[in-house]
Parts: sequence; C-alpha cells; structure tokens
Amino acid sequence: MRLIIPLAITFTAGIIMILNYFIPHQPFRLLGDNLQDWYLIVASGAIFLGAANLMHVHFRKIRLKLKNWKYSPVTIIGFLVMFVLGLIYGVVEGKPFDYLFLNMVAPMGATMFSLLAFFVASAAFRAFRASNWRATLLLTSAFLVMLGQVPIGAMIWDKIPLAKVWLMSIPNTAGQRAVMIGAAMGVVATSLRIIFGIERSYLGGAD
Amino acid sequence: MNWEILGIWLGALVTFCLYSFLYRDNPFYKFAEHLFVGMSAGYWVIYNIENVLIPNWWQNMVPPEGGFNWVWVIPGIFALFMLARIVPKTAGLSRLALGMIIGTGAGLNMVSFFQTNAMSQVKGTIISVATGSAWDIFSSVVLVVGVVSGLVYFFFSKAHTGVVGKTANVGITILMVAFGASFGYTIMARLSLLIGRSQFLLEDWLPTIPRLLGLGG
Amino acid sequence: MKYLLAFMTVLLLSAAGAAPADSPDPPENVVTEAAEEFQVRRAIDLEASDTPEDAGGSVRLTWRMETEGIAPDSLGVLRSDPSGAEELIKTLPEGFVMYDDDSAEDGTEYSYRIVSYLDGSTEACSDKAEAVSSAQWIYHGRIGMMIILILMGAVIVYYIESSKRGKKLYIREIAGLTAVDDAVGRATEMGKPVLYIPGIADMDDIQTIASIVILGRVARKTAEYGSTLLVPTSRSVVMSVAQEVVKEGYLQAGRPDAYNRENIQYLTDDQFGYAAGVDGIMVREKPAAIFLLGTFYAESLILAETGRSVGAIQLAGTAMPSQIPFFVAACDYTLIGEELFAASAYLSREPKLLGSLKGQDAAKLFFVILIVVGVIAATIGDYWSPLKSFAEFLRKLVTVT
Amino acid sequence: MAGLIEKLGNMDRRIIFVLIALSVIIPISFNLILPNPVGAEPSRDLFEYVDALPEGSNVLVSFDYDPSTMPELQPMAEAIVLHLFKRNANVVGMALWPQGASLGQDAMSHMADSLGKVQYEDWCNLGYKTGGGVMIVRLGSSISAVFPTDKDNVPWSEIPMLRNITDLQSFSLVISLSAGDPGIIAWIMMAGDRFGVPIGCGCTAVSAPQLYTYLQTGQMVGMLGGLKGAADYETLVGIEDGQAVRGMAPQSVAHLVIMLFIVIGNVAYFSQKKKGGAR
Repeated sequence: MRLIIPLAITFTAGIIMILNYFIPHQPFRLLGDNLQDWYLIVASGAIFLGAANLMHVHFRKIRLKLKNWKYSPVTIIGFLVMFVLGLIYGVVEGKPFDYLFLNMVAPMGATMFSLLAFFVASAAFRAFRASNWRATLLLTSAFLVMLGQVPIGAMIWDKIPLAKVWLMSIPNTAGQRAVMIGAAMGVVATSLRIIFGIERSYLGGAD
Repeated sequence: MNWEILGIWLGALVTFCLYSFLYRDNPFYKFAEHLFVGMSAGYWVIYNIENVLIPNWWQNMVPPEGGFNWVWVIPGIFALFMLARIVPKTAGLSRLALGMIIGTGAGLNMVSFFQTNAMSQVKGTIISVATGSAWDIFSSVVLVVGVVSGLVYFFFSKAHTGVVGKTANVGITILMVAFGASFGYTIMARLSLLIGRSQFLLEDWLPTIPRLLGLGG
Repeated sequence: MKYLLAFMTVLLLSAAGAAPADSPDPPENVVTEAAEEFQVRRAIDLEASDTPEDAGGSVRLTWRMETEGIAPDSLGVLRSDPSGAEELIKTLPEGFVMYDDDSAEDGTEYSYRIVSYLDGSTEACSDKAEAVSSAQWIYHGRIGMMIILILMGAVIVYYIESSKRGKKLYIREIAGLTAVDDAVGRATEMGKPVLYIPGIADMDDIQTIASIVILGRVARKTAEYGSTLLVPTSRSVVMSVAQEVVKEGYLQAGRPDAYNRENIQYLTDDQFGYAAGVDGIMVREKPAAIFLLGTFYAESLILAETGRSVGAIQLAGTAMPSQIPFFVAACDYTLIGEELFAASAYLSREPKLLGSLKGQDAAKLFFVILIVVGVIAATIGDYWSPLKSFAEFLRKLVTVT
Repeated sequence: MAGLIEKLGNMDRRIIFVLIALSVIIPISFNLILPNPVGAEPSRDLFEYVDALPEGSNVLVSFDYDPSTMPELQPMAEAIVLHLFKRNANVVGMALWPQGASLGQDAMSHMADSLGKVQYEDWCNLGYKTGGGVMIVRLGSSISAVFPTDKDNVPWSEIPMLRNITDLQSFSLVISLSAGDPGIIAWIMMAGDRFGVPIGCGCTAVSAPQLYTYLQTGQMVGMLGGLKGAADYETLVGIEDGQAVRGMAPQSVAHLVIMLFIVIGNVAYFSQKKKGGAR
C-alpha cells in the first residue's frame, strides 16, 4: 500500500517525459521542461544527504577508533575547509575556494586520471595473451592499432597505419553499433518496467 | 609568501602522494586519498548550491526583481522529502522523491537512448554494399554482418546452437576485434594524461626548487 | 598589382559611400529617399511563418541582407497587428538573419518588417511579410520513431503478460552470472568482504537502476552466506536507495540483524575522488569478490586494475561501449551491454522479467530484419530504382529529427 | 633460461610502472625528437589534397575549438595554415566556437608573419558566428550576408581578397578544426552534402574513431586525428621540431614499451604451455 503513491508518481513523471518528446503542444512542453528542472533540483538537494553520511561515517570511525581512524580528521577537515570557504567567498575566480580547487582538487583529479597510463600497460601485459583464437584476435587487433598509432608502425610496413584505420572504421564501428543497439533495447525494456511499476525493487521493501 | 609557488608545491605534493599508490598502499596515499575525498565532496556541495540550487531553484522561486513563484515550492518539498531519510521516522517520504527522480529519468532515457543508440545506428547501417572497389565492398559487408551478428549474440531467448549459434559466434568474434582496436587506440590518449602530469612536475615544479634555494641562500 | 588596384578602387568607393554618413547633420527618422541616397543595406527576401513544431505563440522570421552599401549598426523588428498599430518588438545587433517572435498570439495575423538603423536613425526598411502563429500536436520527424516505439512497447508488454499467465520461457546461459554464487561463496570461505560498486551515475540512469536491482540479489546471497557487503557510492541518492535495497535483501534472507547501514557509504561526487576512495577500500579491506556494475567512465580501469591486484574475483558489466574493452581485459567476467539489463531477469527468474527479455529479443529481431532488408534493397537499388526508393523509405522510417 | 622467461611472465606490475614512467620522463627531459614517417593515412590524404590545389585557390578554415583542446588542435591549425600559405592559397578563417576566432587569428597571423603574407590580401579572419549547421546552410547562398564584416569590423567590400568569393562554392576546400559540436559533422552535412564542397578535418583523438566512417564514404577528403595527425602534418609540411612532433617522442617510446611487454607476456605464456604439455 505504501508503494502506490511513489509508483503513481513514477508513472506520471515517466509518461510526461515521453509525451513531451513527441508532442510540442501544451501542457506537455511546460510539464516536461518543469519536470527536468525539478529533477535537477531534487537530485542536487540530495547531496546534503551524502555529505551528512560522509561526516557521520568518519566521526563514528574516530569515536570507535576503527581501523585507520587517524586519517578520518583529514577527510573531515578537507570537507569543512572547502565547504566553509565556498560559503564565505563563493566560486569567484582568484578567491581561496577557487585557489584550493585549482591547486589541490584539480591536480589530484588529473593525477588519478593519469594513473590510467600505468594501468593500461599492466592490463595489456596480463590480458593480451594468445590463449585461444578469440583472445588472439583481441590481442592482434590491439597490437596492430597500437603500432599504427606511432611512427614505428609505418617504419615497419607502410600498410600498418592503413590497417589501423580499417580496424577502427569497420570492425570497431560494427561492434560499437551492435552494443549500442542492444543496450538501447535493454534501456527501453527496463524503463517500461519501471514506468509501469513492474520493476519496483529500487523502492526497497513492500512494507 | 608567493601564492603561485605555494600552489605549485601543493599540487606537486598531492601528485607525489597519489603516485606513491603505484608502489603500494602507504600513509602518504592514505593521507592524500582522505584529503581528496573530503575536499572534493566539499567542492561538489558548494558546486551544487552555486550552480543548481541558487540559479535554478531559489532565483526562480524568489526572483531578484521581486515576487514569489509558488510553483517552485514543489521541487523544494520533494528535495526535503529526499532529505527526510536522515530521520528514520520520516524516511518513507523519500520514496516520493525517489519515484519522481526515477520516473523522470526512465522516461527521458527511454526516448533519448532509443533515438541515438538505436534509430541512428540502424540508419547508419542501411547502406548499399555494392559500391566502390572490391575492398570497399568487403568492408561494407563486414560492417553489416558485424552489426547483425553482434545483435544476434545478444538474443537471450534462443539457445546459441545451430545457425543462431554460428551467427552469435561471428558476432562475439567481431566484438572482440572491436574491443581490441578500441583498447589499442585509447592508450595514446591515456599516455597524454601522464605526459601532462610529467610536464607539470618537470617544467613547472622542478624549476621552482633552485628559485626557492636562491631565495633561501 | 591586380589586388592593389582592386583595393584602391574599393577604398575609393567606400570612402565615397561613407562620407555622407559622417556629415554633421544626419537626417532624422525619415524612411524616405534618403535610404537610397545613403545606400544603407536593407533586409530583403523577408519571410514570416509559424515556427514549426512548437507549442504555439511564436512566428519565425528569416531574411537576407543586401550585400552592397553601408552596414547598418542595428536592425529593428517591427510588428503590426490586425488593428494596424505597429510596434518595435526587438532591436537586434547587425548581422542577424533570423528571429523568432515569441510574443505572438496564436490565431492573430501579424505583419512584420525589418528596418536598418544607423547612428540611431532609421535608414532603410524591408518589404512586409505576414504570418499567423499556431501550436502543433506532434513532431513530424519523430512519427516513425513513435510507431516503432509503440510497437516495441506493445510486444514487450504482451510477452510480460503471457509469461505471467504461466507460459514457460527459455533463457540462455549468461557467462558471469552463474559465477555470482561462487564469488560470494568464496568470499565467505576466505572470511573476506564482498565489494559492490554501482557505477558513478545518478539514480536517473537506467544502468544504475539495473545495477541496484542486481545489488538486491547479491545482498540476499551475502546475507544467506553471512559475509560482509560493502557498497561505496558516488551519489547521495544512490546511497540511500542502496541502503534500502540491501536492507530488504537481508530481510528476505531472514537476517535483518546482520544488516549494517554503515557499510553503505557515500564518498564523493567527484569522479576521480571516488576512484581514489574506492581504491583505498580495495587495498585495505582486500575483498574476495568485486562487482562493478553500472555506468562507468574513465575510472573503470583504475578500479578494475586495483581490484585485480588484490586478488579478487571480479564481475563487471556496463553498457558504455568505450569502457567494455577495459573490463574485458581486467575482469574475470564481463556483462557486455544488454547483458547488464538482462541480469536482473536472469538472477530472479521472475516470469514477468523473463517475459520482458523475450520482448527485447523480438525488438532486436525487428531491427535485424530491418537492417538486412534495407541493405539488400539499397544494394539492388543501385541497379534497379524501385528498390532504391524502398531503401530510402526504410531509412526515412528510422530517421529522427 | 626457461625459468627466467617464466618469471618475466609473472613479473611484478611495478616493474612495468617504472618503465612507463621512465619512457615518458626521459624523452621530455632530453627534448627528444623521433622521426615520424607518414604512411598512407588520412593525414597524408589531406596533405596531398591541399598540395594539389591550384595557386590562388580559396580555402575556408573553420576554427571550431577552444583552449581546452589546444594541445591537439593548435599545432594542426598552424601546420595547415602554413601549408596553405606556401601553396599561395587565399585563406579565409572563421569559427563556430566563440573562442576559436582568436585562436585562429593567432595561428594565421603567426604563420603569415613568418612568410610575409598580408592580411586582407592573402588571408582574413571573418570571426565567430553562432548558429552551427543552420548558419552554414546560409553560407551556401551568401557569405557576405552572414559575415558583412570580418572579425575586426572591416566591411566585406573593403577586403580585396574576398572580391571573388560569394558563397560556399567559391571555395576549393573547407577545413574544420573540430573539437566537438558544432564542428566537422555540421560541415559535412551542411556544406559537403548539400553544396558539394570538399571537406577536410582535424579533430581530437577522442572523437576520431567515430569520424572514420565519413572517410570511408568519401564525405571527407582527409583527416588529422589527435596528436599523431598533427605530427604527421607537421612532418609533411616540413616543420621539423613542431610541438606535435616533439609530443610524439614520449608516446612512441611508451607504446614500444607496452608492446614489448605484450610480446614478453606471450613468449612466457607459450614457453610455460609447452612445458606443461611435455609433462
């Protein structure tokens, strides 16, 4: 019983968004636009929930002296510094909040991102082994494309860059398309199940 | 105090701390990781306030030029429902907000995925395979066969035996070639990121050391 | 030399043209012969029409500017209603060739003209153009898609209903999903936790929802086996939904006492901040099984490689085509694209979910046939034109604007 | 020996990490430049197309990017503009992205100065206009109607080199340096498909894979993809120590290291398998 109202809201919202896509006439245009704005606001407002949880988890860690609790103050202070500076100075360029973002948060993000250069290497080393013919194909096409990407490929044989182009434009396109079309079917079916209330486990228990 | 140099040093410091993870987990990484999680969480809270809640909600509800738009109370209430989870007694209210978020997402995703991922991809595959050189014809055939057999691989209600099985086999084979090519192609972009960080350390940070020593001496 | 001559001529011409405009007393607000005398460019070919496929209240104006003469510094859009009263509705910077009048009333016939201003005075004026605004009920370019979508929805709903009525449906083995039990079992034996990562997208993303449904199944398994389940999330809403779903899973397994809310925690919305945090959890908690299901971007390999290095069994799944290769390379099992969405049906074996899978297959079959027939028609159409137009028709059917 | 190979097959991934780091740091520190031979690639196609243009051809270059993608696209822009100037083409610049106009200005004036080319006679910059694809269609009927003046408000009629340019079909080639949308796809659909103007493109490495289709169908005459494409064009034009060519050195070394590891992994795998089979 407690699920009926949420499911009704889900249904209404879903149907409005679909109709809004096909019908330019009012009231669907207005409803659809509003719903998207509202969605954004509700999802953004929820961030306080996450922030509260983060603080709760780390304060609890300190209180109960759980494993690695000594690092929890770092998270708490880091959060509070950014939060308070943001409230005081706003996101204006050249202010402390912006300074800390540019000189600490952004470089940390870039560094984590760049770890990928190491991880693609180790993943390639371990995964690309010709253990069966399908793995051999995976390995060969990766190897050819890598060769085609750098000058050494053309030095070995001037057709290697061409092979790279072909692999990227034909089998790669075909594979991507198959995955995309299939995934779209999955999305449509799942959305339908959600809108019609057949899939409702995301709401948790029925009672 | 030179703020620019301090900034470069802060950036370099956290960069080294995070890179130390490549060796093994260690106190430096733990420190930087906890700092990163905390600071970025704080950043995103402010970001959401400044870029969504104030312009998209507050300024619509209470326009700077005066007045009050009652409609905008509704998303505010839904957002409060979401936050009601903090108190166990009112946690059930969050389902209303959840229903709205998920319904909107489902409706929106359904049509947009169908358009960009299904319709346009199918359209791109309806081609004539008999144009150009022998090689072009071969390529077009591979493209069409790849898409079709790839789709057959995703059939769930048919056992992969007989013709279906053979076609599905061709499909997964082409998928593997595609994955290999895509992996190989991406390596360059990933290395560029490392090159960028190395240039920061070698060309921005390293030269500040003699300058600092010069200042100190 | 040729250029130089041309340049000189142009200079002379423009000097001659520009001089009167700079004269001390410009004529004021007259749209008379003066316009021609000074040759200020005017708008030509003005066309007004109802803005297509909108909710009404809008008229679209398009025009071109003359290419000879002095450029005006701004343009004015004048509108007169049936009573004949003319008003200036918009002043545009020079260079515009299009304007949507969004203040039109549906059903009223308006007459428009564009005037050219120079130094604040009206120097030239276009011919008039009339239009009536109206609202439309459908986007014409989306009718084909609507038909296909309705058909697809009907087929899916049909199969769901027929399987609810007890029709037995076959579903093929999905490599990887059979491993869920083993993975959780192994974690229990080793006394290590299970780590579940629901991607970095928010709850509106269908992949996240699919992942959350699977999380419910995994939670039930961990509750039955009695191992710890850790769920770090990158979105607040996902965190609260995950808490709800995991709690329900433990309840269904009859172990509500074992549910620990603290194990499902929010880290940060930041993509790489989240990756750093999850990496930390992986190396410190050393999970025996890791599930990476949902929407992933570049962080996919950062997570999968670190998980690999701590020796966990990894099961990944995503519909992001660009990230699948990395999961295939670094994980033990990978659900590719649509398999992620099929997983909940496969794991639960609920008839209505299986029915929707069957419906998906029917839809795929439709597209396969469409592609095959289309390609054959287009290919033969190169030599026999009736088939060419049929191929064009099929292509148009799947064209969305 | 066999034991060593086996050990190599299971080597600690940290050894790979160290070698990857070195293969990036060393070339950067020593400013290494490696030869960059260009095979029969889309970048060569574009170069040869430009190279075969008759002297005095009109070429439109659209700078559809912003500073975030400069590392990849600016070297392309400079190399292409240099080549066009060397071919004595009339270069007309414009932009679909607001910040592209000034980036294009930098590239064109920099290259023009080095070759003694004169603004308004050999090149000009029409600047930025909003509207993407819709605007491009308008260029098909009249360019001066959309751009009555250039970027610095010099009237169309006062720019001598524009005298013989009326619409898109006045151009022998359109090159879009494209970082996304609006960009090359709009040019292909609106200028290429509708008005039959040959289209060339320079794009980021991320967007290159999806653009290969247009090469296959002949909707583009050539393409520069990412840093490699930029380095190719620099090499073909003869810029020996270009920005992109220098950036390719760490890329090449690191690629080689990764490929070497793949080979080692497979050798180890097979030697192990052989041993297992013998048992």
